[in-house]
This record gives sequence, structure tokens and C-alpha cells, in this order.
Amino acid sequence: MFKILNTPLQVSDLKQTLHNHQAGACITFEGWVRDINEGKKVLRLEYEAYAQLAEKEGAKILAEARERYSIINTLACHRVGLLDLGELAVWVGVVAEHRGSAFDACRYIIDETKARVPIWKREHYSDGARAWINCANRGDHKNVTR
Amino acid sequence: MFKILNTPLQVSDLKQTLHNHQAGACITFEGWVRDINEGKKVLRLEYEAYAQLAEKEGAKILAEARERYSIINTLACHRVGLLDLGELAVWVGVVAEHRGSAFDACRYIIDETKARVPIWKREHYSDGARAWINCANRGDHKNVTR
Amino acid sequence: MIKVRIKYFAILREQRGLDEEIVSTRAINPIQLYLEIATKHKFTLAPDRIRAAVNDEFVTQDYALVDGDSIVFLPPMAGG
Amino acid sequence: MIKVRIKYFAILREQRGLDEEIVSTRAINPIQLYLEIATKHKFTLAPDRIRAAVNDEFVTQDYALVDGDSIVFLPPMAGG
Repeated sequence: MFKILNTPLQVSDLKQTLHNHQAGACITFEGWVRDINEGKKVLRLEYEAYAQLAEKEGAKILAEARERYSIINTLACHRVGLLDLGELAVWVGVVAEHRGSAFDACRYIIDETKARVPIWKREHYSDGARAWINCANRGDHKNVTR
Repeated sequence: MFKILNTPLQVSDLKQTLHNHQAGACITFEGWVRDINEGKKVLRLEYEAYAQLAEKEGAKILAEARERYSIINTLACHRVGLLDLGELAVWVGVVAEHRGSAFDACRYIIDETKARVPIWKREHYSDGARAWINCANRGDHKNVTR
Repeated sequence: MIKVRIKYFAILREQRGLDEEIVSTRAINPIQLYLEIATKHKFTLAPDRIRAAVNDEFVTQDYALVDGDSIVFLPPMAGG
Repeated sequence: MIKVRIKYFAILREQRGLDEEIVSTRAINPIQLYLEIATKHKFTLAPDRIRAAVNDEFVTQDYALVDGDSIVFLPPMAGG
């Protein structure tokens, strides 16, 4: 299951749902809000999702991971809204009998999520500017608004 | 820091110590007690460590990971004593600016830990037998005791 | 002419100044429709950087639009 | 003859039936010492599967033992 949530992600609850006595390995990925991106000081992040399609595409990615790698279960959540520094934006958990396939699957899921799931991020900078990430048009920074 | 502990590992406390505003990615590995190993039903696991050398060698592995990969911080703990099914035996956490190096470092740490850190594991089976893992001598299962 | 619903997200929502609208168009596919509205509303994202979804499914840019479709133009993804 | 302390872990502790002991030996290195005690106590692990540590540091099997050393024979690791 891939969920878009507009409230803080509860990691221990998420991980709890993956508990399984056949599982020997649990890998989690957490994406946290960083204070610097490409040299600019970030105050907070704003995430926006096209939730219906994001959850559908996310579920597809999780199903692909189950097909490609020998894993027992997986779950991913992405938060939307305004996030402060250090807050958790995305969580991916994978459990498997053995660790190799859990690492591979977790990496596949977060890589594909970033590439394919319709979620957008706007950085809010200390100088008051805001910018949608990956949306600069031919490098002209027209997406920066004040 | 690499710690050997004889009490249940507190994941949220461990992860808390890794929080950092420069970090964009946190990867964790958890090793859980599985109910089956090589076809035999496992009731519980017993871990024993040569703690002084284990913590020293573990710290060396963490230092190697910091040298090899671009990471911000890392921490690992291994529990010893009797563990029930589903309990957490080992935890490795890595934070980095970007996820690629965090995944690589986490995998390096757990692979090297299993190979080099003096910790031993005895499985307790449903038929009352117990066996030290990796200690069968030329496949003759002499290490199984009842 | 067909009528379609367009939903806006992220930079497009901001540049359009609204979440969704119903438009009448002669565009026969998403790329034509994007060019039409991008010119009108001065969207800064080049059409080759946009993907399209219709009725909550990804579609190719030559998908044949039909009356009543609900279309979303997707700026480059930036989750995670 | 030197006197060394031997600490036992895991399968060796179990097979020896104690945690540590002080032994007098003519062995000049860990591998000789292991062969000596393995024969005496019927350890099942072949010497090539054992590593040695002296004074809480890994050593090679030809490390020159000195009086008062504290030695540990390490069965194959199985952490994780």
C-alpha cells in the first residue's frame, strides 16, 4: 500500500504493520527535510500530490518490487503539506527473509517513486523566495516567486 | 558507535541520535528473529558476543563506512542473550545528505558486521535441539546438542 | 468543440491561479490542449517537460480527448 | 612454559564447560595452543575455522605468545 498523508508520518505504526515471523530483515528509507539544497538555505518544504494517481502509481511500484525481488511485504507513505526542517517527508519499509532483496527492493521503490509518482515540492528559502523543484524552464529560474 | 546490548533495542531512541538538519536520507537495517532457518522451525535465538572486541571491530567498520561513503553519521547496535521470534537482534542506521551513499554504507556495515564482528548465534528448535550457527564441522552436525 | 475538466497542481496551479476549470476546446489531444492553455496563461514549463493524465491514468500526449474527460498536466515529479 | 589465560565463547565455551581458565603451555602461537586444547577437550571445530584474538585484538595464527597473554579462540562469526 502506498499512502499520501497530510499529517506527520508515524514510523513505529508503519513499521508495526510489516512485522512478520518469516522476515529476517527490515530495511527502511526515510526522506527528511534538509536545510540546504544546491547551496540555498531552506526553511521549510511544501509537498503537493495528485493523490489519486500518486497512490495508484505508488501501488504499482510496490507491486513491481514484489515481482522483481524476493520480499515478504512493503509499505510506503508520502506526506504532503508544509514540513519543517528535519521532518519526515517519505517513508519506505520493506521486509524480506534475507537482507539483499530487502535493500534492492527499498532502493527500487524510492528511486521509482521519485521518478514516477506525481508529487511536487516547493522549497521556501530564508530570503523569502519559494521555488518549485525541477520546474525551472531551461535554467532561467522563472519558477522562483517572491 | 557500535554497541553490544543485553536489553531490547530501542529503535526510536537510536534513530533520534542520528537526527541532523543536513541529512536528507536515513536508511535503517533491522535484523529480526525468523521462525525458520534452512527448513528447521526456530523457537528462539541466543546471541553471545565477545563484547570488547565486538565493539572495537564494529567501530572500525563504522569508521570504514564513513571513509568509503559520503555519509553524515551512523550507529549500530547488536543485542545479546535470548531473543524471541520477531525480536530485533541488530540495528544499523545511516544518515547522509543523499540516499545512494546511505544505502551503500548501510549495506557495507551489516555485511562486514556479519563477517567480522565476534558474535555467535545459537538456534533453539521446536524439537528441543539447539545448534550454534556456522559451527557444523565439515557438515557432520556435531554441533547440535539436545 | 469538446468540454474537458482541467485540474492544476503545483507550479501550474500557481500560474493558472485556480485548482480546476472546465474549458471548451478544439484540441484533439493533451499536447495541443497544453499549448493552447500555456500560451493563454503564460505557463513557463516547456511542453516537453509535461506529462498528461486523463481520468486518473497516465496517457501519452497523443491520447484522443473526448468530451467530459478530466485532464491533469503533470509538471516534472519531485517527490521524496 | 608460559602461562596464558584462555577465554571461551559460544560452542567452545559449551564444549569446554567453562568461561575461562589459565593454562601452562609450550605452544608458541595460537594455532599450536588450539591444537593442544582441542585434542584434550574434543573440540569439534577444525583449526582452520578458528581465528584468534590476544588481549582484545585480532592476531594471526603465528602470533608469538608471551607469558600473561589473554587469548580467545573465535568460532566462525554468526552475528546479525
